[in-house]
Amino acid sequence: MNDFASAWPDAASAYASNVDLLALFFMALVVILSAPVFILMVVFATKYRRGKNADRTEPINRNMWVEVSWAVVPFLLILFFYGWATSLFIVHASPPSDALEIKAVGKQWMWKFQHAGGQREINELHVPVGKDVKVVLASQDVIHSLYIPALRIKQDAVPGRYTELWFNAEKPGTYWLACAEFCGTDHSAMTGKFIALRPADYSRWLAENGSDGSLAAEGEKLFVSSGCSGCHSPDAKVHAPSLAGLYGRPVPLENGDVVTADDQYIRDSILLPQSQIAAGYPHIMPTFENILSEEDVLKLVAYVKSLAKASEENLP
Amino acid sequence: MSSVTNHDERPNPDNLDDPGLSETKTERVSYLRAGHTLRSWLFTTDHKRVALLYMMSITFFFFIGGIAAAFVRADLLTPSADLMTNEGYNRAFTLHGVIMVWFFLIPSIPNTFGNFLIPLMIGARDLAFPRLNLLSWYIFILGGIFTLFVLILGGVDTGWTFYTPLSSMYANGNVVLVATAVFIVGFSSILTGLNFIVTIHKLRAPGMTWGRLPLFIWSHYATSVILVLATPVLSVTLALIAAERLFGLGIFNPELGGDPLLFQHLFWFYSHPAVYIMVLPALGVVSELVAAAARKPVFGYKFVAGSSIAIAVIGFLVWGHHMFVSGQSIYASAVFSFLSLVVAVPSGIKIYNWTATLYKGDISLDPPFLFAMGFIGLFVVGGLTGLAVAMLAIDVHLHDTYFVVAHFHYIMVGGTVSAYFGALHFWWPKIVGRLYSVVWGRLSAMFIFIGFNFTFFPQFILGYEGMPRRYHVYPEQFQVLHDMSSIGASILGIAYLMPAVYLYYSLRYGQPAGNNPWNVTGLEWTIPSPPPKHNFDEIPTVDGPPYNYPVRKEAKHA
Amino acid sequence: MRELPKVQTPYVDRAQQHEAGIMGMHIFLASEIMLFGGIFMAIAVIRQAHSQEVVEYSKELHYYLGAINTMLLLTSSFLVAAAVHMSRHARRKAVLALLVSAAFLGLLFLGLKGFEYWSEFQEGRLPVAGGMEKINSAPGRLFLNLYLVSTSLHAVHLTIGVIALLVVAGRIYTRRSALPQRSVVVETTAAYWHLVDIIWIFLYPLLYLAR
Amino acid sequence: MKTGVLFSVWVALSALLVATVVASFFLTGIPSLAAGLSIASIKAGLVFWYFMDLRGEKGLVRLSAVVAILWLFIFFLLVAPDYLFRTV
Repeated sequence: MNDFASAWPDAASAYASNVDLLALFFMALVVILSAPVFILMVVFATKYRRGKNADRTEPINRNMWVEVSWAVVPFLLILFFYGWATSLFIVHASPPSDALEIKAVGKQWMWKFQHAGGQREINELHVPVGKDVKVVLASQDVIHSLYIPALRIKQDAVPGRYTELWFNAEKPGTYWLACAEFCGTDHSAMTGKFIALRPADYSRWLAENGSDGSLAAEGEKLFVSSGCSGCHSPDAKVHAPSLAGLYGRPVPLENGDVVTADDQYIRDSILLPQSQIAAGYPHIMPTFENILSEEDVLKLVAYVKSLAKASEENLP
Repeated sequence: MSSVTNHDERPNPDNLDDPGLSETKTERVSYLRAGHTLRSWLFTTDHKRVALLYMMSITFFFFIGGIAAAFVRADLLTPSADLMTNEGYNRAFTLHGVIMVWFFLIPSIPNTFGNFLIPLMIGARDLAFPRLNLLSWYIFILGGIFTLFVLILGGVDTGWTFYTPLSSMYANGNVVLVATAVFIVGFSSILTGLNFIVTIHKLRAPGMTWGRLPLFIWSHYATSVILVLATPVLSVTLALIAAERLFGLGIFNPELGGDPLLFQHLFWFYSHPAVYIMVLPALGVVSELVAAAARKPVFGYKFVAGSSIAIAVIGFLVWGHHMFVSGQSIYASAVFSFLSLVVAVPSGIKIYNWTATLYKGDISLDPPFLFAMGFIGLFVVGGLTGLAVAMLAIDVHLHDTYFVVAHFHYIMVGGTVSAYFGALHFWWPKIVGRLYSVVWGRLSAMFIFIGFNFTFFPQFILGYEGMPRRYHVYPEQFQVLHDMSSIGASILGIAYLMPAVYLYYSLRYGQPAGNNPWNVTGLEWTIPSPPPKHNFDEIPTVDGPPYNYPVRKEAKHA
Repeated sequence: MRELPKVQTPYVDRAQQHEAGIMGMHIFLASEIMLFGGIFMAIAVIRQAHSQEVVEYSKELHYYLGAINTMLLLTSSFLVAAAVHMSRHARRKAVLALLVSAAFLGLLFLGLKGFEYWSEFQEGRLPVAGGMEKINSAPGRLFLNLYLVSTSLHAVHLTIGVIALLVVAGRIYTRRSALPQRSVVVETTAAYWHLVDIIWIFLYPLLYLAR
Repeated sequence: MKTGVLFSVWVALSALLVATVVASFFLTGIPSLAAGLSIASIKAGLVFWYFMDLRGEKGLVRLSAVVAILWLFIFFLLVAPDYLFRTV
């Protein structure tokens, strides 16, 4: 499907084409700024070559205005490109709130993707075209970087936190995806396929790869099997915060700060429980650092998130 | 003007009375003959001899780093892994990076030519602290021995950037030893920088005011400031990594609540300015070469001098542009992107001012100027592609691809190494007192330029097409460009060896250089070549601006 | 008095040599500030990310021992500053007494610091093998790790400072460094000592008094 | 410089030490940090200015003492936007 021989790489999204346009115009600026240097250097070296007869009278050694102008004018030109590039970057950094969410975990040396319906895949990422897709990245070990050249985007997956990446692929096709941040021995084997499917094909793919349950459902199973429900269920004897309706709400902490219960907060509460203790609760939660993998934690986060939606629906 | 060596006139080795062959009078009293024992070299405090010690050591490390590069390029000839294992490849490029950065590029121009020339150019008998200078060479060698030791033990596989938690927890190479090596060599840098700053402040000859300093001195001053202020941050960061590996310190370990990105902040706070440690001395050299080639004062002396200081200062404000896709706050990224554009301004000033210097010059096409022209060309390409990766949206695509690899090689290898060779060809007659073959010099300048572009230009395209760096195995569509690059690298490798041959030859058979073979200005050219041990019999008094070439008022008619 | 030593090679006169020495020392101190700057950055980041635990574990440190140690260093700095003053006036015996007592205070500091480490080890709050039963949160351990690293790096610097003071005192005692001509050695060593003091001045509130 | 001046600086430093310890009993959070750091800065300033005798030194030496502090300030200033505004 891809024409690998072409010099210009595939652009699979409108964003990618915008980046290409910016890059092309910037290349023009590079030529404009550097051509005078190259041309004049050759011209002068020829014209004023030692031993050659040329008019060398009254050479100038300084001219304040000329110097200031060739400092300022290129800078202003570049500033225009700064504005352009930064506005594109802000688009890249702000995922739409209603985007389809896919979880990705990087580990030495593979990419694992989990779809909301519980479908899992390794080193392949199937997405529907024409839809905003957000990938939440986590890392099990070292820093990785999810790079999809055809979309002109990449984002590091940093251990200890979640990062995000979003896109809207337009051209169906199979593209290359890779890890761009050096991550150890088989770094260059940490590649895979990015497969953009027409919505109908995507639905078929989801159905064919259907799993036992959604991500949230798997999270619920873990919630019971890992012992979370022992304290956090409504009928537990231990005094632990209830998780119903927690997601997205402000949480007052013991030290007076207030944080929003987002993915990162829930993750930290599971793995670094002593760090941000909710006000009024004892310091009794153990860490699950070496018990749960990043994928498990993502499932639990999905479950806690689903509880919020459930409680909203139960409201009168 | 005896700058052109005519091969017919070269000294006859069979004729012992030939003045070109036997030891000349100046050579007999020069620093080179002030003691012939090994001891007289290893315990010397003469800045010129220390410079030669450095020159020999960094040439050795350049060679080792080059071999590692050869392994890398040979392996990339095919998309699959055939020469080395994945692990072996990672060790090869890590070694290439570590050795080239800390044992060649950073000490290259400052520790050899800076050491040799700063006292000569400002009219001093030595650096401010001669014993400290020798000590810093020993520290450098100690660090080098550690690195070679690591090489024997099997190397390290973290990349020269030592990103955590890969380096601190997961890598299985000798990270602690390499960190120690770089830690040690850092002290050598700090001491050298300190020595230069004090020397430039306190030991200028009478009349050598700040406005009369050669631009080489200005850029070395700026470099020294970076060496002193940035290197300690790297030292402490490496110490923290070692502590992390040995005792589980945890600052960069998310499992203890640490932050892997903190390492990147600390590392790049040193390592971005370090790029300017590599390139500022080169800019100083090129200013000298351009002025000497054009026989004219550098256009806009004050702007060029000031831009060195500006680059050094602003260079400290841009490190975050290495972290645009790392998960750094987007506001921080926007600020760093902007500051990175600002640093382009002083660099641009230098380029345009050099070009203007050539206007109505009396331009020599001897090897030093060819190297300088090569430098300017490669530096312009490297600098402007640097702006491209400072643009946030473009960088998101190009970060950690071959585009970046090509960009920084244009600056650090194309630029700095060209300038290093330019300096070598310009001051060689001063250092050893003999002239080399100008024809071969021109040839090697051209071969280096061609070989370099052949090697690295394809990598820009590779990068834009999405080839990530540090990849051992890669998709087949990239093979053509990789092969071009590897072929270019072999041309480059041979071109780098050429000067070794004819410069060595000149040591024995070159014509005596005389005080000022290029017929240029500068205090170093007023004394014999090679200089006597104490540089100046009498400390000179300076009474004019630098590059004080006669201005021709009327057109010369043939 | 012995004959004055000659001016050394690159210098033309004694004043130039003196100024170069002082300036070299201050530039070296600038690099030391940057070295500790990396540590301070780490402290700041950990404090920002885990303020709750930093405060909790900081309260467990022996702030009064730290205060006594601060007092020792401030006093020694005063003695050293006085020694510089005396050396300019060639008050050789006073200089000797001041330097040696400052070095003694430095040793006291190190002794007290060692005692502090030991007692923390006993209490199970020193993040080394066998000494951390009481540390039961990961960021808390991280903070104590940082405490141990920064204070021990400071202790290494202080040890170098004590040695330097004693060496200078020895040179003055044997008259190898004549006063006031070579007062520069007292001045540069004193500058180093003051800087080590200043670093402690910042470490103390950041580590012991985080509330 | 008179030793008397040095002695009064020592007294001032000791008083500031007491102040910083006392302040830590009353203040928490950001005000506590601010108090600790400002008192430390004053103490460092006194040591620099009087003990290290930057008062009597030439501008150049003063500059070399100040420049590192300035550089650290730059470092902290530019790291701050990352840690304070990091989202996700």
